[in-house]
Amino acid sequence: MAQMTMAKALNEGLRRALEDNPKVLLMGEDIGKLGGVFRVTDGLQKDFGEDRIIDSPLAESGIVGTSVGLAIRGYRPVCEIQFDGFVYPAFDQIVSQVAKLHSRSHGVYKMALVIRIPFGGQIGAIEHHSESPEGYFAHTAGLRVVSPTTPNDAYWMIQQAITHDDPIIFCEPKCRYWEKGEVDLDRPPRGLFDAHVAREGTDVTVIAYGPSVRTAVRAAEAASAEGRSVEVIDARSIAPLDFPPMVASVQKTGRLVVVAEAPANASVASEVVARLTEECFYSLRAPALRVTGYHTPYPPSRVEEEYLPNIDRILDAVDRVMGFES
Amino acid sequence: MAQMTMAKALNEGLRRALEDNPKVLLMGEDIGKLGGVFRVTDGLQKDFGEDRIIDSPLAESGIVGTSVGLAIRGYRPVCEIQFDGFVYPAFDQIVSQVAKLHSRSHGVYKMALVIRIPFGGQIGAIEHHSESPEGYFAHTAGLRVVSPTTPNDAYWMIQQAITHDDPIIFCEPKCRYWEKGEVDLDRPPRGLFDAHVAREGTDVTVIAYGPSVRTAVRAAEAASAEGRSVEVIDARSIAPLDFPPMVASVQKTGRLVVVAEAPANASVASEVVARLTEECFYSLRAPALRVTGYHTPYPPSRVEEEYLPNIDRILDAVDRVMGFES
Amino acid sequence: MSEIPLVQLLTPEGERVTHPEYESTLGKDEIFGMHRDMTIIRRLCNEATSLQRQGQLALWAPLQGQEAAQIGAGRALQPMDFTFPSYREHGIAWCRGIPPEKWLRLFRAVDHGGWDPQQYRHSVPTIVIGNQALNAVGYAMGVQRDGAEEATMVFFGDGATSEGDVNEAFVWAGSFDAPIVFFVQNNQWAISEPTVRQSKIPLYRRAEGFGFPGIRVDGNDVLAVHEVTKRALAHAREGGGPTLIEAFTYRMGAHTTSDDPTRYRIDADVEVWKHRDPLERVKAYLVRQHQVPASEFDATSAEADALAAKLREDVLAMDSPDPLSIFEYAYADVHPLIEEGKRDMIELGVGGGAH
Amino acid sequence: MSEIPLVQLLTPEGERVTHPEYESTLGKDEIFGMHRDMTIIRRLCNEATSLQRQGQLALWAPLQGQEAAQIGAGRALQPMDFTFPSYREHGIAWCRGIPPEKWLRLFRAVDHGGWDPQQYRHSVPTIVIGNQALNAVGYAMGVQRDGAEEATMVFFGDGATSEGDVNEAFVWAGSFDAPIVFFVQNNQWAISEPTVRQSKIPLYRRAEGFGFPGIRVDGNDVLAVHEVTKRALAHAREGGGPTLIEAFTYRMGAHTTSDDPTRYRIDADVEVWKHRDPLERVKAYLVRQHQVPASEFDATSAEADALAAKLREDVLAMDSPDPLSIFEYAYADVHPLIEEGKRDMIELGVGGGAH
Ligand SMILES: Cc1ncc(C[n+]2csc(CCOP(=O)(O)OP(=O)(O)O)c2C)c(N)n1
Ligand SMILES: Cc1ncc(C[n+]2csc(CCOP(=O)(O)OP(=O)(O)O)c2C)c(N)n1
Ligand SMILES: [Mg+2]
Ligand SMILES: [Mg+2]
Repeated sequence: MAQMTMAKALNEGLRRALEDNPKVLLMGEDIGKLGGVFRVTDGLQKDFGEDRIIDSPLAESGIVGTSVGLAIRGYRPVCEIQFDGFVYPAFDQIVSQVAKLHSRSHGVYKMALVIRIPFGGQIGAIEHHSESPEGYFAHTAGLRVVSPTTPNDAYWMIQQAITHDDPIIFCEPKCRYWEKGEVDLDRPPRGLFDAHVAREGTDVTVIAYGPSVRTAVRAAEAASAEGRSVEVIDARSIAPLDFPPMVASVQKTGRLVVVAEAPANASVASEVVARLTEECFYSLRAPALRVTGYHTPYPPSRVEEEYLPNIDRILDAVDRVMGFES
Repeated sequence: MAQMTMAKALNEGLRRALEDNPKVLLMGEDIGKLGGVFRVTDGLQKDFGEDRIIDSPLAESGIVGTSVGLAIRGYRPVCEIQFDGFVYPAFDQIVSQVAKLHSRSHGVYKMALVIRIPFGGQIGAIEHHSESPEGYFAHTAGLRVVSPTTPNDAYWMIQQAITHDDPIIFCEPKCRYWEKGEVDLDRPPRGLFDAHVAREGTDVTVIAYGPSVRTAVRAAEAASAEGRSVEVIDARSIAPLDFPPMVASVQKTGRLVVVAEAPANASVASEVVARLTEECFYSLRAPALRVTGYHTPYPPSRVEEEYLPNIDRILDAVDRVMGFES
Repeated sequence: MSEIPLVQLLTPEGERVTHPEYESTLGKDEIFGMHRDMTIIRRLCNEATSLQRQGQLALWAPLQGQEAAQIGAGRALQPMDFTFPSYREHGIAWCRGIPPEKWLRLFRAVDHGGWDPQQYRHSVPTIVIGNQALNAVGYAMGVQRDGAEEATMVFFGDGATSEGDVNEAFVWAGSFDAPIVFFVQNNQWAISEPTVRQSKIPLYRRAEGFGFPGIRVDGNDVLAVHEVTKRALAHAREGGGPTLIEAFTYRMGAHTTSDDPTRYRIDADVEVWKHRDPLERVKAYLVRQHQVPASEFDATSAEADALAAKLREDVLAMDSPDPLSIFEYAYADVHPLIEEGKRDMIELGVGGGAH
Repeated sequence: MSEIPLVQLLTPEGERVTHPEYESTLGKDEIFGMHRDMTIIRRLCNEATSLQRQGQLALWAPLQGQEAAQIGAGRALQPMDFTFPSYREHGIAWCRGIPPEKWLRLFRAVDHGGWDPQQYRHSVPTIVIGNQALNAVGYAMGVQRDGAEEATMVFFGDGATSEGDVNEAFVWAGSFDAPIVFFVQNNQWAISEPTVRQSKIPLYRRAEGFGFPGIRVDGNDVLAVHEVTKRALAHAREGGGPTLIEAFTYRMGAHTTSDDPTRYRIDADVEVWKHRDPLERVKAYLVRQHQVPASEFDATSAEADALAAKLREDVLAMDSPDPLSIFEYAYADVHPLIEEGKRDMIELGVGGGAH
């Protein structure tokens, strides 16, 4: 057991992956001497060399596109996209090559690459540094999308992602990089694609992922002060979603609120609602509600608190699903 | 009234838009002398010149990125993306500039551009020529997404889109380009963002858009032979969705099936289900079902019939929602 | 074409000319072999076109006119090299030993690939213009890291040089000295658009601005293409870094069988290029210089016809895939939505056997 | 730096040197004016840095070292020209007449833009590296279609030259002879990466491969930058097509206030560039050649201090936007999800007044 921040846990997880397999390499902007703008790769170039920790030219399609070639050659590249808002230049490579080459080659090519993206808001940043692009990738067949929310998850999930043979979009909730937590260096807490009940409760199920999990837990704490028992599920795997524990929870509570920073329209939150209303048709006692970023471009961060699903908004939704039948 | 194919109706609609406003211009690959690979721009360069019908270099980010600049200069560019699978290189410009510049400039910049995309399957094409990218754009705040399904809609919607001040992703169901229909050259049938009941019915509501509308209507016809009255709604506007007529229909039928070619996960179909189960919570007598492309890359087109929501699959879903309570 | 430097070793009339930097290293048999290759791929290409006309293929992208570019380059490859094609590189596939019917699987719409890319060291075709360029550079960076003496070669067209991805590939190749050869077949057209829409200056010069050499070769001269490619590949294998080869050639036919070139180009232009036919000049040279008798060419034609007949047979026998196969390689590992899809399809009574 | 041709009119020591193709057209007053500009923007930039340190800004991107590049270029613009900046072009904003507090709205995170881009003919900042290059070319194509005698100028950094978008912008500009000037400030660094990671050869040469001229100018020499830019802009206005200007300069400070340059570069390098300070050399020249007295420089400093004080005041007075304002310009026309969002927010009791 060790106490460390999520950024450090990722760093340690990457280090271990690099040690475990000489085919693992890292590629991205400023990940070498600088250690990445969040220092997640701090010290790795010094220890593993410039051939494995590759400071790339400034072009995201290039980062992903060359990583595809490295994967074809048998490497296991881990790409770093500096911020969420900068992954879009790589979108074509991700959607047309990364997601499809395994299938196009009848399984001959392993697209065993991980694309790390610090994502989401809550850090008071300027434009393009607080985006939630996970929905685009969740919608794309051929990809998987995961997001750790604790240092322990971060340490293990990055290693699990790197050893997995499918391409994985690894969304790191950057607002939690600096938060400390216990890391068990010996045993992973659970599988890479397993959802996790972050807080138990009986009245309402709140499903969240990434940066919203912390907000959801805080809202649950606030709700408990008002005598409401809110269960919070951390989806962890955004695609595929791990529905069985979610179904179990909704069958227990009969009420569902889904929380995500991304705008709701045609999103992961829509998927959670669509699927759970189908699977829990007779259990749901109120319409499932979504609490998400509004349907606008991410605003100047001075108002991000109001734009994002904050505690008030979650509590309001909890009130509404609780009050529905009364 | 005139009888013409959808491709011709688009051509006539573009022609009229070009005549009506000298600021309208077209940009894309092979849209000049060739008239586009689907001949939608046939003859336009001859009549409006190379400065307005611009054969572009082979680069989609360039097509959209320069159109953004032309829009800033006061032009109203209509971009043609040759096929759905080739829009992804332009994704960054669409998501980071087209969708956000109006807001970033406090309304000073009008992003009055239309991005035409022939989309969807059912034409027996090779890879990347049958994609359904509309979900990515529907999820993106700042954009609107529409899709005509008849020549009359095509003729009017393209003109309405060009005169609209927001950026519009104009998805053309290419499998219907060659189908003929009546076009009323004098009066638009309805607003650009209005859904339309394509076929009335009382037992089940089937909501579809683009290439799936025809399939849904055919399924409804087949169902009626079995004594089932299926109402088909053509969403027409994919984002925003026009929910009031959908709600009215579901309140009437109590049953909902959503049909789309795109894989279901985190999709427009998810949104329709999520929203309608919320708004029609007490009316729904069975879980809403989605019939969509499977969660795989679009397959070789020799099996697209089985991959796509075909009549059998829709009928099966209709059976299931009908049989739910029995 | 005249003022721009271009490597040529064989004139359109079949005369051997000298070049200050390149000399042909090929003997009669090898040259005859290349003529045979070119004859065969042209014949197979024509067969594919007629198969498409007869509704047996969804589409076909003919290579007619580009045989010298592809065979000259393809025969310069060594077995350990790895190649990344677009959709028109049937000649390269031939040189890599891939059975012709496999090239057609994509065009019959029964497959997105068609062959095992590792077995033949030839990647699956790329249709999204330019995507493969970055993939190839990445592959070459892998070769570099392995310390292997292998070259990577990537093929694309003149149109592709405008895509961001191709230019990023140039950036990467220059920055990392990747052991790669960019081979652009400038066939003068990107569907209906002439090369000048992409660039007002010759494409080989694009490389200069990225810090590595570019060279234009007569793409209808199989000897010249061969030498230029051989040297660039050796350069890459020896750690010399990237080269951009512009094979200046012409697409004699339509872009694909869906295309109608009469809309955008005039017959007179095509006529000019007929006189530069890549097969005729080698044949003239072989006849004049090496006294190859007509019977040998006849034998090649017969061989090509036989291969074409076999191709037709193979294509006609090609079944649609089992619908359930779509689930097979979507993911490497189990995935709940794949399992669900499979279950649904099976419940619907679809698939499970050949169709 | 020595072997590569570079336009210079003023040495680091402040000596006027001649150049075969460029001569300074500026008189004493104009040069003094540029020194004043440079002094002011440096002072304002330092004020912004300290505001950030004090928690008043979310971030700041200092321009120190690049004053000559920006003022030399900015003062070459004519009012009808239109400019597209990235995030570090405070000097250009100054030349375009945009009040300094507006530059800081982005960095205080109260705005994504900050000024009316049509009023000042200076586009909103672009943070996604390279995006604005294509937008600028498109704008220039609009100018062309309007038959207007206007130039468009777009600014980006050395790192940006690797992005696909920037290279596509080169393709477009070359293909359409767009009336545009690409102005790349090669400040030697893209955050922690030296320019050589993007290109092993000088960046101005990138233009050659796309068919238009590129030129490198001493970016710390305001006279040279001015002349080179003036000519390129005139060239564009007159229909001569695009030019790429590489202003060879140095980022003296951190990439942004979040950056720690000690991790990737050594003080000695920075020291070398201190001797090439863009302000010092003009000052030396003005003193030596034009006998400008110390009092005049003092007056400039006082003016700069006053502007800095005003800037501080303005920033501290800058309120957060009303949360409801996020709905205002998401769309030009009514949109149901916007209406719904507004309703929700109002019901929650948020917004409706200044916060
Ligand atoms: C990204 C992308 N955009 C558009 C297309 C449609 N398209 C297919 S081939 C082609 C022209 C390609 O021209 P070129 O690169 O010269 O290759 P050629 O076909 O001449 O061999 C176009 C525009 C595509 N496949 N991919
Ligand atoms: C597409 C994209 N990728 C990454 C970033 C993060 N980023 C911001 S500035 C920067 C370096 C830019 O370097 P350069 O172009 O030389 O401009 P400079 O900052 O030196 O003025 C990077 C990588 C970004 N803003 N956009
Ligand atoms: Mg071509
Ligand atoms: Mg820089």
